[in-house]
Amino acid sequence: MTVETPARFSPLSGWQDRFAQLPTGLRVRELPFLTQLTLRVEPGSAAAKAVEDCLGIILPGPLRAGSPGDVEVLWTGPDEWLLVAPDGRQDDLLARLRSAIGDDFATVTDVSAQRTTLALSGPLVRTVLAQGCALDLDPRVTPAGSCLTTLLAQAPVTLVVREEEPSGVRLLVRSSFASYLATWLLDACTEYRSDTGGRGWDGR
Amino acid sequence: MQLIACPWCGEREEIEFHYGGQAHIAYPDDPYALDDEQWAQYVFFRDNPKGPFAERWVHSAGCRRWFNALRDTVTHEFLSVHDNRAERPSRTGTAPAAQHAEGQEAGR
Amino acid sequence: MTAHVPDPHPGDVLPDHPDFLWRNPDPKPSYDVVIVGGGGHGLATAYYLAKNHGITNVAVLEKGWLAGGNMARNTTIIRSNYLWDESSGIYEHSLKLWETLEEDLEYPILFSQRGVLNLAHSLQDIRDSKRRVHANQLNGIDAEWLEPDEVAKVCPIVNISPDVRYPVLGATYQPRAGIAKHDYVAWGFARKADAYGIDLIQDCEVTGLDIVDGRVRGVRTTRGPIAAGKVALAAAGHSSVLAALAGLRLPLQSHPLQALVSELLEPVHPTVVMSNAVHVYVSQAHKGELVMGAGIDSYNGYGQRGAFHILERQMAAALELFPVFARAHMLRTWAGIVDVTPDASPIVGLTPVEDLYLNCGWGTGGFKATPGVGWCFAHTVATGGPHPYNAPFTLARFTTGALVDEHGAAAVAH
Amino acid sequence: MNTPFRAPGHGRVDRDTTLSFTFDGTAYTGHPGDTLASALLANGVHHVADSIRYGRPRGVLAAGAEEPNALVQIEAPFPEPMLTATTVELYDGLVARGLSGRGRLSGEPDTARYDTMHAHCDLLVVGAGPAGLATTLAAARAGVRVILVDELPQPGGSLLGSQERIDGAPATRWVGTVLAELDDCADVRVLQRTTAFGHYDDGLVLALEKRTDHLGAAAPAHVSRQRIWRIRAQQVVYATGAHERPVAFDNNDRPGIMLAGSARTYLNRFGVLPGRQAVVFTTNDSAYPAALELAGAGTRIAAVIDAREEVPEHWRTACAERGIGIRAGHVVTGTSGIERVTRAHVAPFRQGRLGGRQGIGCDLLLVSGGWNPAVALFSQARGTLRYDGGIGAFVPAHAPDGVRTAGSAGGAFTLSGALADGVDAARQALSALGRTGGTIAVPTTAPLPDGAPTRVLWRVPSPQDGHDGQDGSKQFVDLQRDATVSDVLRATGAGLRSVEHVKRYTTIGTAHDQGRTSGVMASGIVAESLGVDVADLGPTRFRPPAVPVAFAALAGRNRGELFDPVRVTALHPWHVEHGALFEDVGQWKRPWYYPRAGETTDEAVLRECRAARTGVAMMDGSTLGKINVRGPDAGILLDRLYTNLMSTLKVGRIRYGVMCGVDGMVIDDGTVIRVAEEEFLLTTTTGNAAGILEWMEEWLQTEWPGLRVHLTSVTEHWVTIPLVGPRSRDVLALAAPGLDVGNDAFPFMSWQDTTVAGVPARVCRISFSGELAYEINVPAWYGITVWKALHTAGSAFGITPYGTETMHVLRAEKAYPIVGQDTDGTVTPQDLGMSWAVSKKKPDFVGKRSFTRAENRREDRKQLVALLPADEQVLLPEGAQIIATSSIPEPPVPMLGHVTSSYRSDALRRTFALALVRSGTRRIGETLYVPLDGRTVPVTVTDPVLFDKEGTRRDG
Repeated sequence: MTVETPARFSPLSGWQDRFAQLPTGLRVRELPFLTQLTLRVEPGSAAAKAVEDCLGIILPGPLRAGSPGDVEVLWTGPDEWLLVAPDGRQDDLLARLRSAIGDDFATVTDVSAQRTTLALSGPLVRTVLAQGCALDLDPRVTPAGSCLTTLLAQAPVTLVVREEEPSGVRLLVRSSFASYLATWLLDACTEYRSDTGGRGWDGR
Repeated sequence: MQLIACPWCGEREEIEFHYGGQAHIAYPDDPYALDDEQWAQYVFFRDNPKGPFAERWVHSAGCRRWFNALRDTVTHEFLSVHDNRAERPSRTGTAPAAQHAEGQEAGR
Repeated sequence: MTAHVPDPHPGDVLPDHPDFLWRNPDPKPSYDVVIVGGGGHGLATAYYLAKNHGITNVAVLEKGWLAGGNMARNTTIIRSNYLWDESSGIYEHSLKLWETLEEDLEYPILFSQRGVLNLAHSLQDIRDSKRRVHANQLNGIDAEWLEPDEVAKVCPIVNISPDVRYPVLGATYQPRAGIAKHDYVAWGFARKADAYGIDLIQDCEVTGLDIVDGRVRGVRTTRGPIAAGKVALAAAGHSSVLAALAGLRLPLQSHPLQALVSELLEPVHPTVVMSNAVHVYVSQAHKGELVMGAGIDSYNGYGQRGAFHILERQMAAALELFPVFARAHMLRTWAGIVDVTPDASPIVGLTPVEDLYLNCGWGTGGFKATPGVGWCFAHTVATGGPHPYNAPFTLARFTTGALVDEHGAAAVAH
Repeated sequence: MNTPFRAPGHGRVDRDTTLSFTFDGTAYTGHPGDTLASALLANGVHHVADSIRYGRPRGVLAAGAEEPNALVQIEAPFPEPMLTATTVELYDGLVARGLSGRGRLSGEPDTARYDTMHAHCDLLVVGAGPAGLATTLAAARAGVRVILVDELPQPGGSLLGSQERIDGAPATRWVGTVLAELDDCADVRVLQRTTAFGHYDDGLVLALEKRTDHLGAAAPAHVSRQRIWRIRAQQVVYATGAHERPVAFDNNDRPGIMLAGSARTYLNRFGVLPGRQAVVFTTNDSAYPAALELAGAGTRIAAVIDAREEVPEHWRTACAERGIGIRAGHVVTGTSGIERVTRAHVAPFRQGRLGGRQGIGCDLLLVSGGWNPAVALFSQARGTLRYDGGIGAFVPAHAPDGVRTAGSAGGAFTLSGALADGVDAARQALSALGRTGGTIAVPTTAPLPDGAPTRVLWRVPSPQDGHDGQDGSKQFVDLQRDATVSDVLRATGAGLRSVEHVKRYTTIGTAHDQGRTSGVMASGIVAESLGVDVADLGPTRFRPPAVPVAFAALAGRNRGELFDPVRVTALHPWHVEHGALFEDVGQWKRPWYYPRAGETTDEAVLRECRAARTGVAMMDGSTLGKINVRGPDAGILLDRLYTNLMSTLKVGRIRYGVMCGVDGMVIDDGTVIRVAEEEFLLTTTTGNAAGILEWMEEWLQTEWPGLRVHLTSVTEHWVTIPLVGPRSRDVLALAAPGLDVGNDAFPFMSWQDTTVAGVPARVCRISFSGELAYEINVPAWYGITVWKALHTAGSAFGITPYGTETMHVLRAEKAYPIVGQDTDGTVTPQDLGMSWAVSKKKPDFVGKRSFTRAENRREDRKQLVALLPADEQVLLPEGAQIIATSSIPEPPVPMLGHVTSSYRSDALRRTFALALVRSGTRRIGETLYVPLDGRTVPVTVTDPVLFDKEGTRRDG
């Protein structure tokens, strides 16, 4: 049997057309196939230091994301981070990290396909998210660099407010919930879709 | 929809949490040293006070961490929450007194 | 499937209450029996103590107003189609009493045997439902399994479309089940108990139990001490607190349980529909309001208030099953406090304290059990030993492991 | 177009635009800005509906949400029951009819959209009347985040219905100025047509915004009709105003009887004269401006009947100037009229005695019995109330943290008082927020005339009364429930002492209006009848919602496919494409079976089973929960949580495991593979994945935090494909040419990392069917590619995709239990015949101690066995009960157990079942009976393993 480069499909690979029809105030695209590793290590431990040295980063504290280079580090719990890197980096990173950790107690687990990532941008981002997210997304309360694991509508998500895009938000959602979340997002955008210049309907 | 202050994530709506019942119920040191009635106390019997109650909660939709809280069961108000990693269990057998104040080292 | 005509129809004007209900006596220094808790169970127990056992030197102590607890806060569903023999025994005993209760109490309690549907939404629901139907039939309880089209015949407004998120795959049906008017039931028992000379004492909170040599001798109350030959606790969600006064620890947790009503509507819903899977149960009461309940709040609470997300979920679930409810309005919400045991079955019987009797742990099943448990608890108090119907519901079962686990069949159910 | 009762020069409706509507079958017109009630009154229509119990004609009592009477059914554009005409904004094409207390639901599906919006603020102000606007403006100037919600279409509240002046100009000009400034504040959000209805914990206030209702058929379909705002506020100010209350007298329910303040609103806000000739009956000063303003607009005020002996000089003079006579110390004792009031009966009332009566002709009787602060939301927020005997109302006493009232909601009934109170509320809220600034000057208003206190009067004795004064059968307390003073007196006479009991006896306060006009009056009458103080009775509890809210609004967008998340695997599109029918398992959609054209369920499942037993078949097992367990103490943790010994498992090997609760009952099962010395991967059942992870974390974090183990869910990282059947080895060999698939190289219960279809894969030799089988795990992105490759590779062998039903049949033939189907929370591993999976070596594990309880030691426990119906074609229903006798005795029939699983087996060429049977193991070989449709089916009890008992097939 001849083996060609095997094709990959991300959870929302069929959704581009629907995302393209969103109102101008909201751009949504899936960032497929990102490398994602769960790192569990006691903060302040030798192993944590080894990880930081290995990646050239400081592990961010609660509710924060750090993005020193091509590895973005998302805080997801008091001894837990999600390392996010470009496609195809898992083997390299796993090897480097495990080597750095050595005999200390810390674990790294490849969870790249466990979640997919949605990149949201545009002036409507916060308005649309406010329809399903109970957290206060005002930039004064949730500034860039925030990383919140919470619920959006009925889907568990990790919501990251990006540094480089003032209105940019990334949503990491478990793969099995991705189509639910996408369906919800489209529905939440319904009223902004027509003729109103993306401001939504003002009721008058 | 109450807010519960996760020790790690701060205030979140209660739907992000799951309830774990009474806190500080240690697994018995030696279950086989207990008679059936004592064992039943561990398995089935929990305090049910009207007023402050030390409970376990887990931030299921957030950081997945279990923590302890002191909550008033009449007003539903959380009087305190604390990271249970600061409170190692002391193996004192079956359920000790339920009510204790924040920071007090109790027989979890 | 039996044809069924609901009676009376929703939309009827309620019958008047009698011109006289009860005296408001001051407590006497001493009674043969003191019942703590003036809810449905306490009042029914008082009534049957007098009627079945001739014991009338009895006081019912209520810390607030009679039947102002869960009796005033439940969704009035009456059924007996429980899974296990022990449960179906006492609930069917109760249902039989319901069937003659109006004549017995000489009070228009509006018992309407309009049937109860328990919907199944998954293949496992179907298995569990059929298991219960088969068991019910062998226990002499009217129970049927209905396919979706038969469900629609019993209740035409249920959405049986296969296209919904959790389609209705069928239902169990108990035609003799139904609803009654809760205040009327409680007041019916109270009026009769009062007429037997039993003292119904309100605004009287029990603050202590006098126990001497392992035997209860009386109660201390906000209206003074009262001596008692026997003390019977029937305080639902407050049972743990009362039992603690006697040094007893119970396997109970008290949780808020929410319910709501709509405004009055023309008859639209001829039966009672319950769905554990989508967490809603609904009937249309006699005046025409939709009465609904949902799941129990997960945490312990005594506040008679619940969380909004439960109601919100309940509304979504109701509209899944009943799209025609879209523009009905939620008029009023409330919460009761239900006391739940580890096996979702009650505790009714003796305690380690002599002459102290306990009735609690009914969870969401208390209303439907009212006459049945009143009958059996009165027997237990009068004779000092359990009636066969409540004999399985001991405190000791948690030690032996002989539980009556109704989670599978009862779950959130009522 | 003109309508007979429009008052020229009054009102804020848009008279340049005419709207057509139909009420009770008659066509009328009105204007934008009207409510249905104001439009009806403008057309001279007072009789809106008949009452629910006595069928008495009823009209419009009030002008807002407190209306008890004017219930209407909207019929077009879409039916909606039980709205009050006073809160329905008029739109073109509205079709409505009056209701006798009961509405009608539409049988048609409601296609309108509903949604929810979360919002956060430092300060929420409820009510855009003078107090609320003053609060909002002051807070806005301090730069805090403010949300102002108001139920009316435009801000102003009571100012819209008055002729008051602020800062020397009409008050509405001040409103406009304030709004303009608020509009410029980025951190201020003003929501009109938005009614706060619930105050929940931690400053969560729910509000209903009616977004498109006022547009009728022109409402845009893509915009939500109604929206629930979930506002999380640090501070809340309730500037919710006050509701006027009536007084009970004989026949106080006729159309044309209206609250005085409401009449004022109809004149000033809507430009409607509610009558030509009015009698005004009051117990306080507030009815005088109503009388004077109506007189100024053309209504003849026949008399002001003031229950008080002393009327303030200011009002005496003003009335005299208008030629209005005042009868102090008088009351209205009753009315005449049928469809409309035609006469008010007036008598002196001194020392509790009525004097001689006199009739005064009128088509409008205005009543004011005083004002009740609107404290429902404040009370919901756990603010306490006290009874103020001076005004006969419950007023705020103690406010909880972060909550306060402003204006008349707190008893500041004058305009100047309300404005000052509003400013003060802002100051306090800002102080609580730790903010400074935000002081604004209190706007100036005309100096107040000297007033006189309210006379608290609940009811006027009926002239019909006998000496006991007890006849109140025509004195209505709750108009919507048709409950009277007589009903209240009957209740107290019956022995009832609690207001809650009286409420239930009479049904007062339980209707749509939540007793806004009747509640305090009922308490007052009860107190009088019992000879106690109203304060001793206390108010009844206020519960959410403060106003009725449509079910659909509360459901929001959680409808249809969004009701509950649909979870799907990476292979889902393939299943859909290939005609799978799906089974809901928790939130997952799992392929149930894949029927071919013309096949019945049975035929499809038999075909799928046959393929698995004779050829090769494949399924999507990706929904199984997968938990990575990693760390030096991983084996210790698993030893404590599984009944089996896991720490001895060798790397590269797999073990089946069972978990019990502390009560010793089976809660889950699955496989455990040892990935590395310090790493395991375990599977859970589909439905329990989240629960088991949480359960494991609970033990780990709370009981054994010293264990060095980390748990990570990897459920969705992997696509899992069981490849099952005698030819599975051939298929795998084709798809994974680098893998030695032989038994020796790749034995049962082992795993290998390899490449399948060019994709890195972990292949496990496990079998849930007894057949030779492999489980292929690949990162989910590659799932479809690998699935298709296997399907292609297997095509020569007739590879058949199968669903959960076939999986169930195959495993049942081997007696592998399904947790949740063959167990129900009362079943131990021993009951399942799985003592082999319970370690004898481990000193303890979760559940072990419970195994020795009395009930667990019984020999007659229910045990899992198989049942073979004597008739091989009879399929026992799952759930069927089992009895000992061939005839069914009288109930209660002793039951021995029940059928947990039942199937037609292709391999066995017959039907069979699994069952939990009392003393089942001991009964093997016995004949038992299953009652079915009134007869019994004989069944033979057998060992549960029915197929390939020797296990010869698993190695191919």
